[in-house]
Amino acid sequence: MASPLWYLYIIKEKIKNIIDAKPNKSSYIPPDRYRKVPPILKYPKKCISCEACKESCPAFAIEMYYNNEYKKNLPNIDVDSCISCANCVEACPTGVLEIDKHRLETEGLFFYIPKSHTLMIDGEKCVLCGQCKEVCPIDIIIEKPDTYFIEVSKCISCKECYKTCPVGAIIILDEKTHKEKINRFFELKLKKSFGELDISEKINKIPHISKYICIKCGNCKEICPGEIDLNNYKVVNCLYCGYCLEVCPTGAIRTEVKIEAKNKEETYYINEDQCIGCRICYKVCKVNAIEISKEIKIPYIIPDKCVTCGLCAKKCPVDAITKVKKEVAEKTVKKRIIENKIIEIIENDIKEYTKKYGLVKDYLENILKNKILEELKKYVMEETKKIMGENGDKRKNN
Amino acid sequence: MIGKIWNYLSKPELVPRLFAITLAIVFIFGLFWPIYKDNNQLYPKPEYHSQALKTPLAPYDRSIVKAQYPQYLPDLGKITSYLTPIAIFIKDRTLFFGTTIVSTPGGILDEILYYTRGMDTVLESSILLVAFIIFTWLYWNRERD
Amino acid sequence: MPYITYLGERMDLFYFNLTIISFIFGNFVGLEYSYRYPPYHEKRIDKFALISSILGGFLLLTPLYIIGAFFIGFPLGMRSGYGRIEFLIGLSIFVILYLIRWWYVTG
Amino acid sequence: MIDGGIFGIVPFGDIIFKYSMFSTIGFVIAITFTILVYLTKPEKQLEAQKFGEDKLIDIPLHELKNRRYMAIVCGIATAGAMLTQDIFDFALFLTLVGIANIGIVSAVKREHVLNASFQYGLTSIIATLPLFGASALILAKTGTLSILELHHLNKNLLFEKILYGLGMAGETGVAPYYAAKAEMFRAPGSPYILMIHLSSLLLIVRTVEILLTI
Amino acid sequence: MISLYVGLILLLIGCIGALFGPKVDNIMIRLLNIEVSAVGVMLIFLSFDETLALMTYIAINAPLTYVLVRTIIKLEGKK
Amino acid sequence: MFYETVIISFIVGILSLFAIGVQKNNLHALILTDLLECSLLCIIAAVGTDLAEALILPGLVVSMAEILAIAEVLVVREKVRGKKLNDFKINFDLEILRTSPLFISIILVIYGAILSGFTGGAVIASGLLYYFFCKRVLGENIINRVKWVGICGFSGIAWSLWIVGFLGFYLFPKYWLVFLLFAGLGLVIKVCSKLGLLGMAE
Amino acid sequence: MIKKFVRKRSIHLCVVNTGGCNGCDVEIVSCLAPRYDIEQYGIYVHNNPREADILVISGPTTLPWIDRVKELYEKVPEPKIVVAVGACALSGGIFKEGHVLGGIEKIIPVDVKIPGCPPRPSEIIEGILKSVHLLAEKEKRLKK
Amino acid sequence: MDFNEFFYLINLTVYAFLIGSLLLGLHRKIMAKIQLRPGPPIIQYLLHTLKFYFKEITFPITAGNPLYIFMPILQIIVWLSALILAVKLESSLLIIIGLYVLQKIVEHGCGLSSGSPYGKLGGVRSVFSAAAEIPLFAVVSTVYIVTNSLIISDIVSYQQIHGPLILKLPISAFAFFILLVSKAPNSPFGIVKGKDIVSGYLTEHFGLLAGLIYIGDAIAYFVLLWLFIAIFLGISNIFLALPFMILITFIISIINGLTPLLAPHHSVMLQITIAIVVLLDLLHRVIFL
Amino acid sequence: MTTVPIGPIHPIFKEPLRIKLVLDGERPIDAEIEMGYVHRGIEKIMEGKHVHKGLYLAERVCGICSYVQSFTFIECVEKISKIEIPEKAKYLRILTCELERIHSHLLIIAMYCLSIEHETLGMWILNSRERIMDLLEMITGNRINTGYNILGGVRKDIDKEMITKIYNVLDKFEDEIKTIREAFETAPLVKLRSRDIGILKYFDIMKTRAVGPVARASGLENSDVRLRYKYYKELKTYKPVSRKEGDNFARNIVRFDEIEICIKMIREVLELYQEVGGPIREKCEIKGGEGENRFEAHRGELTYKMELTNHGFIKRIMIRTPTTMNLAAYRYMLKTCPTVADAVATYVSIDPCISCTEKTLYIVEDGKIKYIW
Amino acid sequence: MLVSVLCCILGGIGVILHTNVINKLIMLSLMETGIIGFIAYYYYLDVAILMAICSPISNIIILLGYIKYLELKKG
Repeated sequence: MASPLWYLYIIKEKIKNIIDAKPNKSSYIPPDRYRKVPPILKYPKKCISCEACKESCPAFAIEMYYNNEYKKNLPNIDVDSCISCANCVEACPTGVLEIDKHRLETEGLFFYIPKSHTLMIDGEKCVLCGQCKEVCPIDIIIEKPDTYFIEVSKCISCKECYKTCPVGAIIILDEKTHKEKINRFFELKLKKSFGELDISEKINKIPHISKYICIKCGNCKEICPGEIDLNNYKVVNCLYCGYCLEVCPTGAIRTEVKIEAKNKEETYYINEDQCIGCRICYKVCKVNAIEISKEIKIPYIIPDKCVTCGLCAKKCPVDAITKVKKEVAEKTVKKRIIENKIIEIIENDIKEYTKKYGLVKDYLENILKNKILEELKKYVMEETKKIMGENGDKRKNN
Repeated sequence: MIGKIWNYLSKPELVPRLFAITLAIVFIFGLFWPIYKDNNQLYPKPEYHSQALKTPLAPYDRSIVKAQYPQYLPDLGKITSYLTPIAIFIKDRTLFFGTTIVSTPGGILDEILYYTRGMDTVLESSILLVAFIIFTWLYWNRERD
Repeated sequence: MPYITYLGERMDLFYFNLTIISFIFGNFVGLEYSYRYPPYHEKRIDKFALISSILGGFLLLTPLYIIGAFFIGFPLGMRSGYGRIEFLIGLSIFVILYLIRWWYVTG
Repeated sequence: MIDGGIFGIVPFGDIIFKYSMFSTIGFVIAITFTILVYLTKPEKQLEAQKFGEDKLIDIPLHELKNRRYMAIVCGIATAGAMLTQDIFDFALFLTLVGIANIGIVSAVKREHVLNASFQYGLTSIIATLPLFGASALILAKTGTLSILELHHLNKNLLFEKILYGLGMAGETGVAPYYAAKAEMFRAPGSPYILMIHLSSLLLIVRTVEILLTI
Repeated sequence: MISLYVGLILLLIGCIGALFGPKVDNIMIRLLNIEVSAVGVMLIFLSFDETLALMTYIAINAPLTYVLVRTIIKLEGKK
Repeated sequence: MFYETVIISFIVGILSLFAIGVQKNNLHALILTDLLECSLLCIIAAVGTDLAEALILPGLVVSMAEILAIAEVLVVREKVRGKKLNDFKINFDLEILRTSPLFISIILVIYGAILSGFTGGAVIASGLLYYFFCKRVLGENIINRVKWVGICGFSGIAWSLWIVGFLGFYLFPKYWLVFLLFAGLGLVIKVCSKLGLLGMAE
Repeated sequence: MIKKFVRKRSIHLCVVNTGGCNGCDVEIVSCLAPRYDIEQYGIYVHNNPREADILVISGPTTLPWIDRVKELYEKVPEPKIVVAVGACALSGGIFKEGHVLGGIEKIIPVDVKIPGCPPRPSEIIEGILKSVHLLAEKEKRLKK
Repeated sequence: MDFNEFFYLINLTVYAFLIGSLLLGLHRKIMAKIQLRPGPPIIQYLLHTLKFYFKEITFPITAGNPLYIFMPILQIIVWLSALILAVKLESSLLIIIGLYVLQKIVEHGCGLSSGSPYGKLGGVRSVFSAAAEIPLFAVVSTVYIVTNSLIISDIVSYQQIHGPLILKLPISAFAFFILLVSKAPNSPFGIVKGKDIVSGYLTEHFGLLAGLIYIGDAIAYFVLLWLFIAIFLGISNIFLALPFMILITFIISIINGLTPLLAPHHSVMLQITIAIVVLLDLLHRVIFL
Repeated sequence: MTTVPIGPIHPIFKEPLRIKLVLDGERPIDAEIEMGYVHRGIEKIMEGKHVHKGLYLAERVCGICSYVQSFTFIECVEKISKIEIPEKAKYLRILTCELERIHSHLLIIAMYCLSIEHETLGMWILNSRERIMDLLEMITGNRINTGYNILGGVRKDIDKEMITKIYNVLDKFEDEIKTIREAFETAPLVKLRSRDIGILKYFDIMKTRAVGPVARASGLENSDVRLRYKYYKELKTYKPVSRKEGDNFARNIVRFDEIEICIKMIREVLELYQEVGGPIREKCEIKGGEGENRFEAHRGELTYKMELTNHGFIKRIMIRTPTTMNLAAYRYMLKTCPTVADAVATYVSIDPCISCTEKTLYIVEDGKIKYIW
Repeated sequence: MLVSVLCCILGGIGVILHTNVINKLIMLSLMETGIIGFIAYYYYLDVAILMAICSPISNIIILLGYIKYLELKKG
């Protein structure tokens, strides 16, 4: 019975609260810092349709739709799925989206932007054309001596670079494929731990690891029956089973690298009339698609090898390099190629001839030389003995 | 603490014991309670063992019967005065078979049993019946399930 | 209830029941009415409720007390946060009038 | 005045059945429920099994018949107990109800039910001692067993009343001794179980009436 | 009269024997000790001249004993 | 005389109640209730009138019937609990089991028939019980389930006969004799068949 | 008329968490709290489907729930409506890829949706209060 | 029965139902106020009743008919007859207590006939609490000892001479008050409807049947309050009893608001403890008076 | 033995779970806990996801202790990639974490009060809890599932006004919680319902590995991981609390004690926060590797174990939540639960979070099902 | 009479004090003999006859039961 008395005592103190118990306005109207569902498209004009918001959404709530008013794709946020995490707001490079005041308050702060498609540049394939850097809307692609590099933490995965890259050096690590690979990996690992993994030779070459795109997930290392040193990106001991290729999510472990042009219909063409023969393009080209005509000493581009990276065109001081259809280029370049081949054959013949001539000549010269040298040696020996003898006496005396 | 005791009391195994002990305590009080017999009883017996060798209906030869409700006495008398032929046969032969004679339909006890306290007998045999049905059912259905 | 003693006890019950039912109906209507407002409380006095409450307070002392119960039930039935002051006004009017009458009749 | 007026009596020798307002209501209720129990089919129970799917438990026919019979006996006995005006007879009715209760649940082959019914049975056997003992003591003290007669006699029967009440408590499973009986109620088959409960409740009320009367 | 006292003594002896007698943990012994009480009851019946009840008691004693013995045999022994 | 008996039976009752309260085994409790019944019977008997004698019989039967039912409940409970019950047979080959039962049971049946009523039923029952018991112990199985149920049904009819007899007293007081015989006959058949069948139970 | 009115003002809820993260459930508990006090609108939260008028569902319907939710829906007597609370119940939310059905709408008809992860208690109350009118009109729809 | 009488009975029933449900609504409102929240309007109980009354009804497959349907009807029958016997006829108290006890049968029957495990637990708990009705009987006995009658009109007239019984029998009045508490919703003794077993015996009763039970509960609350007022305060007029009813509802709701639900055994044994106290009081009165 | 299923929807449970109580009468003797109703495969979803998306998934492992989950997750990532977060962010994290601890404890005490049907006390506690929810909303921007953490810091900063408001609210809250606590401790009927019920003995902790307040209520003071956590070592006001009874009452009182300490800690953290300056986020880069992080969630020890790749992809993750162990302890507590109502109350008092715990495995052996927690 | 008393008392004490069941049975029958004597002393011969017939029956039942009991205890 003491309990009700105690409570009554408390109630007596709260009597005002009891009488005044009624709903409060403030609890029904949400305060400012509440993140509203969904985020709103505050400045649709600014939108660059980069899909950063879509990529960053963990709940797949954002889809891009074509908007007739603004004539571009705009994000459409699904209210049902939105979890108000504000990833899209922070990921948006142009500040289009807004939840309440969140963007205003956090502007300029660093944010590690998540995405479902991670882009990476494969240094072994990169032709250093720099197109990716040009198209990147937020300038996060950095040039390094041997490759270009995407700063993953800031990348918004708009895939512009991927679209422009002429050789497909940009690799997209998809969440889905990643998951599939991991699943496959676990499957295989389970087999391995039970000793049921079938090890037979499936590949004929020792694979190598590209350090540019390896994400160090360790799938290959764990599945490998031999030995892989991930820190130095080296395959130490290989049994040619090929499982590492199967489980690598990025394809960083591979047997061969093949640089192929994406654009096979167009190619670059050097206008011979304008060319000044500086050969910068020849130096710049990474895929060795530029050769120098032996006839006129002016470079030309082989269409089959050209990956249309446009680096040569960019570097050309006189703008002699232009993009043309492949057939057109082939026609003109054919002549040069045939010429080059003929000249090459002739040159080779000449070279052989001169080689033989040179050999005889050398032989004679060598004999002469040897004799002179022997004479000289004898003389020198005698002289030195004299000097050495005097010196040796002195030393003995000392 | 008190809650524990209360919870402890709720075991079915405890119920008969608890009941027995409570009852025992009450009975101990009963030892000091004035217990006496009123001499104005219904259906009184004569003095014990006084009828031996005097009458063939040995302990059950009654002349007066004092019933609960006197208005039903006439019906009662009919049964008391009646003896079956077997009873008469035995009565003529011996003095020592009074109980047997009385027990056949017609004795004073049967009058009490069948007439005045008939409901008791109905219930008593019903109890036996029910108990026997329980027994039978359990006995024959032991193997089921 | 002032009129109860006039009638026989049995008929009293009937009219009393009617009063309760009309009171409950007043509650119903008040509840329905108050749902037109937002759920939180705003400090303002509702005109309808005030009028009906005062009306009810007056009517309860007349032979129309059944309707009076309806009117005084109206503010009471409004959902929490609404209609309390109005009801209290009506009730106090009723109590004051009743006391005045009682005082007038007895002394 | 306790039971609000007498309508009539039915004599069975020394044992008299009385129809008062109280006993008639009790009688009617008991009989109504007996009929209802006869008509009602037992419920099916969805019971969860440890480590397994839920199971729909049904009462098999042979069990049903037996239990229904017992329930009817119990109902009739309750109805009779409502009317009787003899202490000993009432005690016998109580015992009959008690054993019929055991019969209703003991047909269920579950351990806890059987255990409870055993404990309850033990209690009810023990309870016959105070019940019959108290009525014998009352008989000795007053020379009569009829409640109608006892109503007029003014004798101090406190101890006997307490004994009688305790006997009733044991037989019907009133509060401190409720556990065994309550466990019995966990058996499936609602109408029959209901009969147990009904009988015990009515008997308690009736006992109180008797104890107040004598 | 003496039969009553003998009966009472037997009743009491049987009761005490059944409760505290030697080796009453053994259920058969307890059962037999209770028989003593039963005999005491018989004597009490006899001394109150209740021969019919006595007769019934004697006759009932056999089934009762049978029931108890049967239960004991079923339940005792192996555990 | 009354006082001593009541006090002694009180003491016996108290002792046995305490024993029930203290004991730990259910079987012992069951046995001890038998002792309780002794005390109960003594209290009733102490009144010493014919009415008391009439009251003893129900008390006796009630105790017996309840013990019968409860014992079986206990047995089934142990069975359901998963304990193995002792269920094997020994062949007793005692002389007395072969010769006596027929004789004794015939005497008891005849005597019980003379007695009639409840007492007679009990007497016949003990005779039948002994007979069946001996037969069963010797390995002769006389009664199967069908017969058992048949006898039960028969006893049920006898019981209804007894009810008819009982009601007859009050409805038709003129024909009291017929109903009296009805009652006696019904009761004797009922009780003897019921209790006698017990002998068959293993 | 009275029927309609009564149905609007007396509501029993049955809250079913079909495998959500508890966030919505905690907010529903907050609705009970004195500040929001859902009971003042005549709404009682008692998780008994037999009594319920409104089935409040939160969570992305995990696989064991599919059959059970259907059963539950059957159990609720007419007129009944379903309110889905939170992103998970509406579309599967963040758990779309997991072992979930994603969206309760695929199994049973949903009348009112309350988005948010989790929605505020005031939003939940608002949503339920809006659904009340549907409840009153449900019978007509059923007849049609 | 002439028309006038019949009309009066109908009026009485309506009165009891309306007042009972309004009081129950008030009860909930006061509890809510103690909990620092606005709480439902006081007609809420009425609204619930009406809503359930209009709700669709189907029979669960597990239910054992016709017991399942009969039970709510019985609830109404029980309380209507209690109303008539108590308020109208002012008949024996024991009969009303008997009818009250029958209420337990309703709970039990509802719980068991539905076939739901929760209902069953609720039913069994109602058996527990039915076993705890001893205080009631003790109260009845005490009243009988003092007034020498159990007819309510006699008790009331006794009180008009000797003053209210609550002063003479405070312990019994307390025990009866505990009964009122246990009958009110959200009470510490409400183990039958405990939250841990969903809705207790009402788990599978819904729609119309639940509505009937609600109506019965409202009438029951009225009758019990009236009984308390009539027996212990000596006021049998239903109008004059109204302020006392409101007062008692107030006290009950404060008590219910401030106590948790007791565990089943505790609830039963607490009532038994009260019963023992009242029985001791009774014993004392029997021996010394 | 009857078996009563409790759940998956039940008035007292807020989470779907099916407890099959094996009852001997009203007394529960054994319990089977049937799980899988909340099995969303959260760890599987996380695999192959970016850390930043996994963070939100981790938050939604459980809605009540969402912040602690994300806290532990992000700390684990930072531990693996060796990111040092700025001081300010550190204090903000502790602040939010402790606020959430208060809210969680209050919630569970309220649920306990509701489960013993003491509505009033439960409502009062819920009312006080709303203050804490306000603070949480003010600091993080959301009431539940805050999304406050990001890699290398927190999302938002707090300003002076907020700090003063926090102080004010805490003062009021402290008063309220004191009265409520007193009410809880002194009420005899509450004691009757919770004392000596659901006792977990000290030795049983070893068998079941109970953690958190459950273990601390049984006398295992050292089960608090915060004792060994880097942030908390600096704080002076922090000290673990423990009790020895191990019953429902002790568990709730331990929670009350912890709330008091939390309030003190929040004050200290705020003071420390005002002293330091700097940014709230830092630039960072995720490196691959393996690692684990343990932290004291409101319910007990929470462990995240994960393997990351470069650029922040989760390769594998293992979440070990406290309820897993505490539920195992539930079966030991059942021995001292006399009724179903007590069993349910005891279940609530261990503060279960089923959405954390979905790791029940059924293993069939020789046709019989054996189960493993 | 005296003989019967002696038989009864001695038998009763004997039954209690003996621990072997067979001995107990013997003492029991001694006691029963005493009772038969008592009954005969009051000249209720029919009861005595019945007693004489019925008491062996229960004795035999107990005896056989005990034998079986012993066998069970052994095996």
